[in-house]
Amino acid sequence: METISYKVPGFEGPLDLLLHLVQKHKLNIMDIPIAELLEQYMRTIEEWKAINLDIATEFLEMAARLVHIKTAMLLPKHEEAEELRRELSGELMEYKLCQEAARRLAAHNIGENLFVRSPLEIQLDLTYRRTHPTGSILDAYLAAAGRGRRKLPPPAKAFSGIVSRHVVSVSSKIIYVLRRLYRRRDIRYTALFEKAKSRSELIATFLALLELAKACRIRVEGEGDKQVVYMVEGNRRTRNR
Amino acid sequence: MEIKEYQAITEAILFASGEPVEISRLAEVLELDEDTVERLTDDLMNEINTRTGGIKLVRLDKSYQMCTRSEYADYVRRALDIRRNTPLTQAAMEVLAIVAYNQPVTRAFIDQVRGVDCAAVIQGLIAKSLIEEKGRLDLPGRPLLYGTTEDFLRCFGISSLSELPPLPQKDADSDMQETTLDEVIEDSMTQTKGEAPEGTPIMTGTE
Amino acid sequence: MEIKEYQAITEAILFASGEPVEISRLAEVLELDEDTVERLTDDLMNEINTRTGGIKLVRLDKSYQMCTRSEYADYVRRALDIRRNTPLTQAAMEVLAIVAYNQPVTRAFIDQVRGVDCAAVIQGLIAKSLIEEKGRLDLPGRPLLYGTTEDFLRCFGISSLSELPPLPQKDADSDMQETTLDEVIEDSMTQTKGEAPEGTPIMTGTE
Repeated sequence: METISYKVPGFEGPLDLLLHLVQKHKLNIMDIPIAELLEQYMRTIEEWKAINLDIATEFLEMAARLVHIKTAMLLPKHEEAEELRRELSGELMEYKLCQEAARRLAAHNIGENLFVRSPLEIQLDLTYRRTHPTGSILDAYLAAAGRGRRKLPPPAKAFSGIVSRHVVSVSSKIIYVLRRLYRRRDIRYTALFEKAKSRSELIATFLALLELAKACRIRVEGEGDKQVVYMVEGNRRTRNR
Repeated sequence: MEIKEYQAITEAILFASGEPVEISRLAEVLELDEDTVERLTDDLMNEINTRTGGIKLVRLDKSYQMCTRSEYADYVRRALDIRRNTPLTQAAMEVLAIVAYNQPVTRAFIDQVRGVDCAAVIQGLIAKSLIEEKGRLDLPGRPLLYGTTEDFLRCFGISSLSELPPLPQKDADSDMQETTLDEVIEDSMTQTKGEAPEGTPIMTGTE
Repeated sequence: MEIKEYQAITEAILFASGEPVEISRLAEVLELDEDTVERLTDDLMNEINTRTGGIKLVRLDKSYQMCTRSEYADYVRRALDIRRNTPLTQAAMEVLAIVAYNQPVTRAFIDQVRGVDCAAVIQGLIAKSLIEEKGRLDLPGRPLLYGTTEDFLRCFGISSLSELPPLPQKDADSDMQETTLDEVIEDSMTQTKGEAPEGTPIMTGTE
């Protein structure tokens, strides 16, 4: 993710853009008109595309999220949509407060104008003289390496785009799909959705499948109800090395 | 020993160390109790800071540090050929504010508030010694916690976190209404509690 | 500008520099001629050196330098010494543990396990003589390898690395809560391929 430049001129991220739009169009942050905000948001994204700016994944992810909320609001009973909308309001207010805090803090920044000295060079034997219980080294190792179970960090940040924030349940669905596939090498497409208890679980499962397919870890074949999901063998090794 | 002499030793130590020196360390060297050290160093600070000179003492949490007076910054820069640092970016200020007002915080928390990946900004602030690791959170994945440093206090002209500029509380015209940052954050914490912490290692669901 | 102010600027410059500063340099920055600078700095030196304090100015040929008074050298040394022997931070302990259990390791590997840049911590541990360089890896960039020292063994009360506390064994199923996506994948791959799970939890990150 670090390699992608997400900094579109003037905006720190999708929340910054949303706040800008909310203020510019005098929308009520506590009661966001999603349809209108989505329209303004997409218009901005389109403008950026028109001048060939790289649109970072965060911005697209937010667009998807707004679309999701808008769609959910079309349902006759849309408690879930209300919840998502409130969540977005909360995030925007929080970020607004963060910006205000940053502004107030910046006004106090005098660090540039104070000079300190580096410590006097005294010839000293710097060898560490304290002793520690033998077990403390193991404790530290477990803290760092996560009970000895964490191996190398996830490869290539392949999933970072979907691990963040609201769609986080997608990551659990990725695991869910993979686990089922590890038990059997193939599985009926629809079977993956049978246990889902909510819309968002369905969506998350679907997004998980898309991500896995994109990462070439699974392959989906067949049509209609007969679609089958296959595990792709051996791919991880080549991707990872 | 006379008070004046203890103060002279303290001055020598603060000058030689360069870095902030904890009251406890001064107490150990001077073989005095910490309260006494605090009192005599506060007096010394008062004396140094009221005379016309180029140096001042600052109090940073449980430490003291000697530094130049800000009004002479341009001369010092010129004499030592110090280039002005690039000022902190908006992104860096935002991350710093999140850390300052909510510490200790995880990277996932910072990412969530800003809605973007902040790993590089965090690294930059650590390199500038404005924030530092403060242990790990006792949660799956044991995420690292970050907090501000003594250098942060110095750079923002305060001697403890309680002196941070207050945040908007009841600003009539803002949409914040009566929410403080803490409340907002508390809310968002409870809201997201059910879900896996975002960010680094992908957690398995609890199926 | 008043003489007092020129002197204050001089004091600030000498403080921040630490090293000798030439009269010509001061003259340039203060925009005064050298004779004047010399006169007012001599006055400043006289003032500083006659009051009871921990700092003095010395004249070295065509330069001035600020330093501590020699009569307090022992106190200064003790204060700096205490600083050097403050207990290891959590971050230092973790880096040390990663090196101890996986040596020889590259810095990249340590950074990866901890998820943050550990360069400064590694330097600190080398200065404390707890870890040391152990050659280079035969890879592009020839990265340095680190391992623990004999001081490390003494510090933790063991006589060889074989006495390091053993790491807990992987247990087969109870670990699902804390596993990363990668581990799930890796685990199930090894299972399906009928390979035995490796014993070492961390492989050197140098493949």
